[in-house]
Amino acid sequence: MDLSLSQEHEEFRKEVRAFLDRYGHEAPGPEDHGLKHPSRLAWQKTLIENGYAARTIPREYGGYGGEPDILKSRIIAEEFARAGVSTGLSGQGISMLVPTLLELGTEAQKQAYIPPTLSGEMIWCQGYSEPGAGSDLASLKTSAVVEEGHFVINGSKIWTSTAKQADMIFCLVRTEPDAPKHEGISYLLFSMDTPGIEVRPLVDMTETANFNEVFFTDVRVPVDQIVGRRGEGWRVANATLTHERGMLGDPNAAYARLMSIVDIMHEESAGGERIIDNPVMRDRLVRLQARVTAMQANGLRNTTARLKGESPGLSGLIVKLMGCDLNHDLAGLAIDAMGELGTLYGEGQYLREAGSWQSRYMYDLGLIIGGGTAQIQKNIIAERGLAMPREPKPARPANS
Amino acid sequence: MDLSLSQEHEEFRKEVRAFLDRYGHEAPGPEDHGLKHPSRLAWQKTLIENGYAARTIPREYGGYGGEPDILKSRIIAEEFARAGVSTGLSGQGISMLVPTLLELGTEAQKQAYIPPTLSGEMIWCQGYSEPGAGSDLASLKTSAVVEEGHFVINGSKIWTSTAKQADMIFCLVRTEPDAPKHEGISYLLFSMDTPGIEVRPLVDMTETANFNEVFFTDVRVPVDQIVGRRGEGWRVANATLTHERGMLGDPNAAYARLMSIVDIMHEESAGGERIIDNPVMRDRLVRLQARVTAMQANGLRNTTARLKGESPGLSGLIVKLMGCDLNHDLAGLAIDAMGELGTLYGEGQYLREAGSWQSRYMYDLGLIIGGGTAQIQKNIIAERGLAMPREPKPARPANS
Amino acid sequence: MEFALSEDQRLLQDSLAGTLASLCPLDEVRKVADGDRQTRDAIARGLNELGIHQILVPETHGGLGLGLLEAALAQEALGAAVSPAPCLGTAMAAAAIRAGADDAQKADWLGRIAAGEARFAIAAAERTGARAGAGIAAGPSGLTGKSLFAIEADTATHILAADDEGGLHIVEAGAAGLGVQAMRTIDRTRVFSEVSFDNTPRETLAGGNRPGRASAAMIAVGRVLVAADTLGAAQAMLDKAVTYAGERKQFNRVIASFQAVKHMCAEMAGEIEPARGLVWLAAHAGDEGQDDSELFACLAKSHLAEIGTFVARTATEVHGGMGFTDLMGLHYWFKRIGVNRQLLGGPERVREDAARLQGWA
Amino acid sequence: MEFALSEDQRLLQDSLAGTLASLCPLDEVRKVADGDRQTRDAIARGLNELGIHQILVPETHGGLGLGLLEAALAQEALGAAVSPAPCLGTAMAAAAIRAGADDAQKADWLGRIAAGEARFAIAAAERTGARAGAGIAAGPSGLTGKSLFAIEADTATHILAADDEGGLHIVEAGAAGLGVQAMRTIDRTRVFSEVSFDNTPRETLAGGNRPGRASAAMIAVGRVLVAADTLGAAQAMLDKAVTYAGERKQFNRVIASFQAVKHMCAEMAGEIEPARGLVWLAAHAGDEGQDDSELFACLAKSHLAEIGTFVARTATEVHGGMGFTDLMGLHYWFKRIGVNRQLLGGPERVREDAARLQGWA
Repeated sequence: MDLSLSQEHEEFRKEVRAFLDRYGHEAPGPEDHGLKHPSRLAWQKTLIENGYAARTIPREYGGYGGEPDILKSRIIAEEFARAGVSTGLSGQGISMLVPTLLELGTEAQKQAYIPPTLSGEMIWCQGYSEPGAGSDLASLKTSAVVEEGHFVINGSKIWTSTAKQADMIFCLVRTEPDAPKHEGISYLLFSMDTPGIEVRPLVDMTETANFNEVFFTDVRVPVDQIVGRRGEGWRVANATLTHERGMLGDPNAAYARLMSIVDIMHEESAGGERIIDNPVMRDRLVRLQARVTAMQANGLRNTTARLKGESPGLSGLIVKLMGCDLNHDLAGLAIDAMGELGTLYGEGQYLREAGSWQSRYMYDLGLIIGGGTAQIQKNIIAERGLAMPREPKPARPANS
Repeated sequence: MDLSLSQEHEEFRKEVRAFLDRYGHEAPGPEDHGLKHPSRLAWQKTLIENGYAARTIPREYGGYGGEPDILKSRIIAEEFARAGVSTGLSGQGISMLVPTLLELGTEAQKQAYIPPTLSGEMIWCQGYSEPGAGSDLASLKTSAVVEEGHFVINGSKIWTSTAKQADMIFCLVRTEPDAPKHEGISYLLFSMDTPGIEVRPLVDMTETANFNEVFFTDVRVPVDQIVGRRGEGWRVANATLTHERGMLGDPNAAYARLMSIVDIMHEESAGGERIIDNPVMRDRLVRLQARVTAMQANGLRNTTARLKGESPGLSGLIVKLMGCDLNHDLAGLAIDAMGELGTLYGEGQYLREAGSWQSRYMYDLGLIIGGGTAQIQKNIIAERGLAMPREPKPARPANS
Repeated sequence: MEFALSEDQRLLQDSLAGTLASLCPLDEVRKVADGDRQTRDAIARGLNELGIHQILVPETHGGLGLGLLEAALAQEALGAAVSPAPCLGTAMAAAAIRAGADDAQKADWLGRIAAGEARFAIAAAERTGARAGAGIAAGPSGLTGKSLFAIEADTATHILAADDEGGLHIVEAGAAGLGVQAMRTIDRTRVFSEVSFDNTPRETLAGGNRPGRASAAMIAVGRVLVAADTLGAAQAMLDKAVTYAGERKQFNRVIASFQAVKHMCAEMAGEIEPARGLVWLAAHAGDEGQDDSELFACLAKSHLAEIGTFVARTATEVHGGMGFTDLMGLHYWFKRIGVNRQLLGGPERVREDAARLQGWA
Repeated sequence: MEFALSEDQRLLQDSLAGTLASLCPLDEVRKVADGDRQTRDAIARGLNELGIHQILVPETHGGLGLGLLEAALAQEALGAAVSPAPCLGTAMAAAAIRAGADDAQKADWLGRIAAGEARFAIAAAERTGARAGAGIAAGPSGLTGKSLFAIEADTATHILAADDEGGLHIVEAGAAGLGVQAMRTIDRTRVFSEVSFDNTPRETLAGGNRPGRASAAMIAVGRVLVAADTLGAAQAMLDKAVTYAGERKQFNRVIASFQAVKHMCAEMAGEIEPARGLVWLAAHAGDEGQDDSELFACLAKSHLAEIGTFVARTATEVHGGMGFTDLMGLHYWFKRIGVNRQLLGGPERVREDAARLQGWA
């Protein structure tokens, strides 16, 4: 066991720091709104040129062309976070579509889509979830029928973030209605400007439209806009879904929250007593500190496993369930530490940290539900992690 | 809403107190071991004569012959508890068999069994649970085949308390093996001296044999030793099972525990600090106090409903689940308040209250499991209390 | 002995629930939350007509002469409907005036409440732990200072303010030196404000001789009412969860048939039922003037805060993504419970009060 | 960067698990629990042959020169097997001697541990909150007082005792004025004792110059080891629950196919996996001599106490009635976890220590 870094990695950390010292001021600030704000695109270009974004993606597709090195990625993330500098563009195009195309796209698709996606000129949204499907993602109903060399798409999607701003969508549709549900799905790419697409913002409990509904009416997409073969869409999508699930419940985010709460508890007081001096609140803080530290250690285990090319197993499977729950509880403590002030939201002189703790508290609940509810996560842990049997299929539809 | 008592009931309370003042010293003490100790039988006789035991059972069957009055029963329980005096014999014969016979027994059965049961001369044990059945009580397999005017019984029972001391058993057996599982059961009464019965004590985690296993090998019981008809045993048994479930999770027991814990926290100290002066432990105490008070209020609601002859509904259905959990948590706090001393068990000069908190902590877990596990209780609450659908039956036996 | 609601109390519940169902269905709540004051005023008028402000006013002063139990039942119904009309402040004020005013003041103010002439805000959050240096000093020439999270100060005709010694004062809306500034919380169904005073004229409640007693009594009443509000909101969330689970299908089954979903609902019911009894008990103790009524108020408030948080989260989970969106409006209940948790003291603070009342701290 | 067990560490785990499986299967544990000292001694000899007491002794003193991480892995295996042979005391003593002895004492005592001549008991429970007026005063003529819950004092050749100032002393078994009286706990796999001193001769550890540092370091090591013991016991209980659920049928299905049972097991796994990392991290921090190693020990100890309690209860529930009986012996693990919770400080106390170490209290 060795938590220290090699000479090479210590050197790399110095390089990153030097870069940040020199160029950090060029990073876009929170005032540079808009996904395609020039300062964002310029910064992304700088990052890719220096290997701090699109690091492992081949140069021919607009990446930096570096070797995969999980530790270097980790160092980049740590140092950028420490400096408070944006690590460049994220979004589902970069995090989900690009890896999918690299693995399963045609050469033409790679060349057409990866470079502009990495540079930030092409924004993507994801069309997976449907209103009726929920946790049963594969029961999706949006249909695509082939007519005159085109898929003709009808149906709707939900939980689509950045649909308003997106140029393109990667979308799951049912092309073989008679096949078993996992085998009748295809993975299509098409422009959000295609006629017949309507986007409706979906306001959530945080008062923000973090997501959208997208409706398709006779949307015509050329048949070559498919990734993989017809009916293979479920497999194509799952290559990156696994990746998405692992992203939720990040222990470093939990640690950052914990540290903020320590500050809050030193700064806030009730009835003249600092919250940190209240033994009951302090006990809650240390309880959560132990959970955060445990999840950090768990994260180190998972990183190590991935470094070795091994599957982390149970310690990987539990991350979303335990991490999202922990983040939610952390936000709950922050709110309680602020008391009535913790309920403020939106605006006002007493508002703490722009109401972000309430917004996290609610958004975390959305994460606990989304991307596989806590119930689904528990099924997965039991079945894949503990080799417990699946639930038997009902003899007849229940209570329908 | 009126928590006070009527004139009649206030008078009754005075009567009870006067009785206890005068006769309380005759009650058996903890040193009078043995279910049939003469002082126990004598005290039972005194109680019945004065209407403090077998209160509502007709005189012709050896009871007091009083009118049912839930408040008077409550007053008796409260005053006897306050005086620390035994309320007479309990046991499954009195609490379960007698009500069953009163409702469904033949006149001959009532006359033969109720008087000696009430007087304490006839001890009963219960033969319901089986090793293979668990929560699925009705799947019992102990068979009874009719031969020459007798049921011939083979099989075994588990969780049978007082089986060693019992004169008789009331027992569920499968008499119609081809009927649906709930319709093939019969309810038999027979002597524990019948040849072919073997009793093996079942030691549990408290280090005590609170229960036994009972094995039957060709046990012959005359066919008229049946309560109700053949195949009706499930219905017969359920009349009193419902009663048993309501007994668990008694809020007055929880209140008594809470008060003891308050004493413990004032008496015990760690590092020179009284436990009650530790704000974190005190916070846990008040948290539990709120839960205890809520369960007491819930108990008052249920008593009121029963006084009116109404079914308590949800507030009745949740008693076992929430009450047993609360009792377990209370014992957990008592142990934590005593710290290392709370782990002592069995003997020794530092042992607190004879180790009863550990024994409760474990026995409560047994209660959470027994008489319908917490999982079964939640199913019942959801299905009967919230009208949610039953789980669909599996299409095929799962993973068998 | 009867620990159940009387026929009259059940009628009150039914009539309130019925009225609220028509006065403020979700669509109307949304309008008010989005700033529609006319709708809010219409709901307020409807509740006024029902006599909701007269519950705690004795008959001799023109009120209904009912008790805290009835007030709690009313508040429970308001919580269940996430009613956006002001009510809590006037109820707390009536309790405060009964506890801390002299006879002339009682006749005056309780009469004005019953007649609909006075509607109160409460500025007393500092009595349960002052935040951000707030506090009110009562000087010879008036009140000076500020109070945060004043309840319903935007629509009130009067503010009942507690000073730093626990004295209670009535201040007229529009009085000299009075400032009222909205404080926006997650809960858009209710309005909270910062209230500031600068030598502001006031009428001091002159009954009782132990300073702080009347404000303590008022806070105890407020805690029971806030607990009742959470009870109503939590029950509504459970009901919605059970209904939704019975309709929503996943994997070819209604989700209500999944053991995990059933157990979540059973656990919510298991928490809510005893909590209902606790709220009744606390309200009843207040009505009987029991010595331990403040203690019961603390137990009810802190317990409902905890189980409310549990139910708010769990019921949202049962709703899946729909619970997270604005579409079903479930979040209004979620947020109401969230604000109630902190109001008049968060659970840790309230439990510490409970310990103090029993001589444990 | 590598946060995983090395090949050697995994071999150590495997060899310990294998040896324990043959040395102390449940039947043997039962015998010892029922008072069979020969069986206990046989298990102790077997562990001794494996070199379990040499883990924390440097190679220069004849030991294996391994670290706290290896000691924690060993203790985890002991917990998983509910091993009834003494080990914890000598491990804590080795850590204390390394932290608080002078060079001559180190050579002497660590050498004797490695050679199998010295086996230690620990009398230091009062350093984490004295109960029942216990405490040890170090006077010029020896130690006087008593210590409760001394670890493994029945079989030890020596007792390492912490006085009320945090000084550490070695007392020989059989020394003048020394009394050892068994304290029976629920956990019959381990022996705890009351140890009393009356001007009892001792050798005081003479290294280090800050009183209390060595005893604090020893307690931190003890806390990591107790956390590891609970980790092993909890993992064993989960494994047993999963196995049992896969075999036991109810309602014509193995109970492992019920969602409620699966979710209980998933929740246990969800708690245990990160806790395993936490124990590693705390042990590693100790090995690296990190400034925050005591803090990590506190976090590991208190967290494992909480999740251990949860797993002990939940795994028992999965076993239904069988979990409650003695038949499967599940209660040995349950009780071991229960005693570990209180040992070297209950969770509230340990969290307060953690707060103090960070300047929060």
